[in-house]
Amino acid sequence: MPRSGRDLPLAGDASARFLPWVAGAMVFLATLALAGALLAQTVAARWHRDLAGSLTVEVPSRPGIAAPERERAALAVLKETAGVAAAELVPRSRLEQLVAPWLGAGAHVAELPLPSLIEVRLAENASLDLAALGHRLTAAAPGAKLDDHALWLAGVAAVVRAVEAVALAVVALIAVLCAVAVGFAVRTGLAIHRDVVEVLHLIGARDSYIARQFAGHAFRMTLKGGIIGLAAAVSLVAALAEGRGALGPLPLPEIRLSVAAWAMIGAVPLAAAVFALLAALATVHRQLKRMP
Amino acid sequence: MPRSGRDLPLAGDASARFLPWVAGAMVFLATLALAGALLAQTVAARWHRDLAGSLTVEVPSRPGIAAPERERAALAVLKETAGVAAAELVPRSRLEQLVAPWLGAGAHVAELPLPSLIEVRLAENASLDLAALGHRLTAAAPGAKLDDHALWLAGVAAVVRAVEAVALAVVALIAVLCAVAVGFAVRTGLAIHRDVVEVLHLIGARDSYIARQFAGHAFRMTLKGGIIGLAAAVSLVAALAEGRGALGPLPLPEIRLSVAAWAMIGAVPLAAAVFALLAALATVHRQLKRMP
Amino acid sequence: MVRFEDVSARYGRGPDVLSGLTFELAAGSFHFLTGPSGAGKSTLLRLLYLALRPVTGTIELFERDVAHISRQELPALRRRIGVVFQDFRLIGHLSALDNVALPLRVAGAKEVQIRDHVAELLAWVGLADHLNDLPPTLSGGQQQRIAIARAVIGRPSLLLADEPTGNVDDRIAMRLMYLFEELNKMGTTVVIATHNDGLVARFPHPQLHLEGGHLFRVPGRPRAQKARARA
Amino acid sequence: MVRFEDVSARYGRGPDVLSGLTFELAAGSFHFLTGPSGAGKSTLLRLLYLALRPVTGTIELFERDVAHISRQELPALRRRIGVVFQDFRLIGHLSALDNVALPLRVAGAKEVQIRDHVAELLAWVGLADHLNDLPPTLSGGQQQRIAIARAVIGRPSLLLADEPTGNVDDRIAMRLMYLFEELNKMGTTVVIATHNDGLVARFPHPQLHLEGGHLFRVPGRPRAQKARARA
Ligand SMILES: Nc1ncnc2c1ncn2[C@@H]1O[C@H](COP(=O)(O)OP(=O)(O)OP(=O)(O)O)[C@@H](O)[C@H]1O
Ligand SMILES: Nc1ncnc2c1ncn2[C@@H]1O[C@H](COP(=O)(O)OP(=O)(O)OP(=O)(O)O)[C@@H](O)[C@H]1O
Ligand SMILES: [Mg+2]
Ligand SMILES: [Mg+2]
Repeated sequence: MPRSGRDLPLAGDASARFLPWVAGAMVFLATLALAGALLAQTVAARWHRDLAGSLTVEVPSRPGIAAPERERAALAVLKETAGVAAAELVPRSRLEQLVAPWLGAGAHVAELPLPSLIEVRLAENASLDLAALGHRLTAAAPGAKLDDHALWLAGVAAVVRAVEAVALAVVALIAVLCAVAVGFAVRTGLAIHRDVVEVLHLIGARDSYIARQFAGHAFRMTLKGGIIGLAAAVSLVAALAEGRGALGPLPLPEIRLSVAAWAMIGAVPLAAAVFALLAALATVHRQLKRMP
Repeated sequence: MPRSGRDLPLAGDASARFLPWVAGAMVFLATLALAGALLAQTVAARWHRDLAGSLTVEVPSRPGIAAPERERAALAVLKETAGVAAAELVPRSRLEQLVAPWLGAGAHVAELPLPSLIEVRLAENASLDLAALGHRLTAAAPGAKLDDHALWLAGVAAVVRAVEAVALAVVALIAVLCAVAVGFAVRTGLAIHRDVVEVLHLIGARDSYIARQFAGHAFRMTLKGGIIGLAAAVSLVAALAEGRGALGPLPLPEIRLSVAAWAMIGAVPLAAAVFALLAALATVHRQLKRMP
Repeated sequence: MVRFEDVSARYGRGPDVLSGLTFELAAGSFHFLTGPSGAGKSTLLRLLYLALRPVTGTIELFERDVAHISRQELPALRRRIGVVFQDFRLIGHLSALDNVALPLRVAGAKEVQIRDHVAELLAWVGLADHLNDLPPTLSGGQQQRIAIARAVIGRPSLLLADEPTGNVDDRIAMRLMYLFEELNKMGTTVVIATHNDGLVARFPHPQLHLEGGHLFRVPGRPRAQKARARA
Repeated sequence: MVRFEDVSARYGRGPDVLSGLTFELAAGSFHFLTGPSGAGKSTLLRLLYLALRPVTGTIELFERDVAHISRQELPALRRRIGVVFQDFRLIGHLSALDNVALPLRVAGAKEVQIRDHVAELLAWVGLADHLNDLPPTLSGGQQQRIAIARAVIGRPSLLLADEPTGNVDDRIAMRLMYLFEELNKMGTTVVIATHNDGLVARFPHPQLHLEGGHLFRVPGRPRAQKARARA
């Protein structure tokens, strides 16, 4: 004897086999997209933190004029500028390290006429007139150049925005597809079982009595498929992270997702299932309203 | 009066609305994945062509020993090595161009003790013993170093393989999903119209009479959705290409897809529709075989 | 119990199927609904079980104007009406027992009260051996009897039966009529649409006769004749 | 035309519904199939239109052993058999006209030949006004008549009708019987399952009576009585 409230043989429908597949694939793709977007955000945040609050001043070496003097002049200008939190000379040894790989092992780096670099950290929310600062620096230390990384940062930000936009589009597309699939499954269920639904109605069943069965079915099927899809996606990400070392040095910092990001990813199947439940409820009630 | 051979009201089914959506989304994603894979392949092919047939020999400048002599010695070794098609010294001016950005505008590049570089192009299919060549070069020109780009190329190849694998996985997943969706739509159609199908059978209709209607329906719906999905994907790619300039300099060569690649992408909806048609035929015939 | 006043009905934009129907059915009455095929018998019943709304006129059911009954109130009202549909409308994947139990379950009855009650009724209509069979595995007449059992299980105040003996032989038809009369004696108002002239001839109840969209009342015969008919 | 030899039938793993049936129907014969509800009348018809295969025994149809008919040959064979299903089985989204035309279309007939022919037959069964109506918008009796028209439109060699008069009144039932007799005169072998004792009494055809899974033959009455019955 079936439990009361399971009069509709939904579990035997084609949709019982269809929904988990769709949900699984959707959650799989959504998880990958979400992971990609979160990763891009993390990378961007790291770069931004590293670069956004900083300037670099370059004081070229010039035969004839002593470098230390000009360095001091530039540092003095920077220190009296409102909004500058710190200004520090990059030690010559670090510069040599940076340049060495480009010159070949045999080069006598020590003899190179390298420019001096001053790293400047800005106070938070500082609003500097960079052009004016640049002029003052050049006046104080002829040849000094100000680099605010703006171009580089803009490029990075644009790439990250593009990744995020694509990921968001994918997630949105998936949500729409999911709603369409659930709506379709429900409408199909109603069509297949139209007679049963009508009889239940005429016998005195409330809309909620019928809607509950469809919503529960959609929820269970979506959750089931979603968990499988999530597992597949996480395995894939893990495998990629594993294989990442084998790819050799890549221009990406080593990155881990935060706990919050993992929680977000883990919640995808549940979110999909709840979404399916709501979509089912809405569809059923809308369809039932049309019956007398 | 309906045309003969359209007894099943498939066009009015929920699946008439469902299949185009699914097909559209699938073709959209498949097109993007395919475009990505083709792009990665093109980039890889370009890099490979540029780098695979070449070596670089670096002869560091050393105070005391005249560079030209060692360069000549290294060139001589290279020229008598079987498999070397050409070996040429990189002019000092090009080297200075390469190094200049790293030293700051004021640096006196001309005074730098830069190493000499020899670019070597290998004959096609040449199989060189790089280790032996390296030894001979060091013997002839002390300090000379051989760089075969192997590490860099391996890295690129790995990245491209990963992109291709992901794209292939996406396309495969989509094909499976498409088959599942079509199979579901067909089975749903058969379930909804089971009575009709049974009556047609008992009246003397052949399996093909019934299967034809389902297959035609699946084909039309998938093609319709697929064309829309393709249009959306192509627009997106075009928009991305458009916006690419705005992103500033990226470490990617300017790339166009070949005509063959475009043809492949353009064929996606048709392929999906044919695939849907075959899936529908298979499903219907399998299901009909179960009827008496 | 039931009051029609100048009621017309049609489907969509079609022609009027019924027009200007005015009549009353007293609580506890028993009527046959007759008329040629296509006269509107099923349509009239549909008006009574609220699956169709009249185009004009007023219908009162259980002392309430149906035009003012909200969607929320419908389920409760429908539970007081038992219907035997002309095409049975059984639920194919539920056993005979579960089909008949449905009105009780939908109304929230306790499982313990359901089973014995349902089994007893099914035995009464001759289906004791088919309690757990699914409707598609039963014969036409067996299905019809399940439909009847489902309509009467809830002791409805109003019983509407559309051609309830079309698929059974005369012996079973008599048995079913006896069931309807028993219910009627316990207070249920009964309306039975039928083409079976023999049945109408054998039972003395008044008729509602539909023809050309109009209703004609045919009074019942005196009680004496009935006893003879049942013999 | 039809020959059963020691045929038994059951559904799935259920009990035997029919057992040891042995009989022959001559080409051009007319039989009633009677028996109580659940006796197996519809089951016997299902064996005849090849929707059910016998468990044991042999069935010969059109001089062929049905056990040796391949799936490919079935459609052609089925086109020679007209069936009125007990539950009609009309196609809900096709008009009355298209429903009746279906057997012709499926067999590949030309459209020009179809329409007039179909319309004429529908007029004959009293549905001239409902040619373009969909079955769900028709009354039970109207649907039944469409089902009958669909079964006879192809001038089948074998006509099987399951309770074809359960939803119509006596006047229409007579008209339908007349249609079956006309077909029979033109050579069609007819088998009609029915509970309508009145009908059987009025027409002189022999009966196949099913009871307890076994078949009993009841010979027809002499022709004279029939004339009286039809009057
Ligand atoms: N759902 C519907 N939509 C449109 N028209 C309908 C619908 N149902 C019935 N009709 C029309 O209403 C008329 C009356 O039908 P109804 O079913 O009430 O007749 P009936 O008296 O029950 O006949 P029967 O004895 O054959 O069952 C018929 O002419 C039919 O065509
Ligand atoms: N599809 C089926 N699966 C299993 N059992 C079935 C099926 N159809 C019929 N039966 C059983 O076979 C027996 C005979 O059924 P059948 O429909 O042949 O009876 P019938 O003589 O046509 O009765 P009625 O006059 O009520 O239509 C019944 O007891 C029924 O339960
Ligand atoms: Mg009716
Ligand atoms: Mg039967």
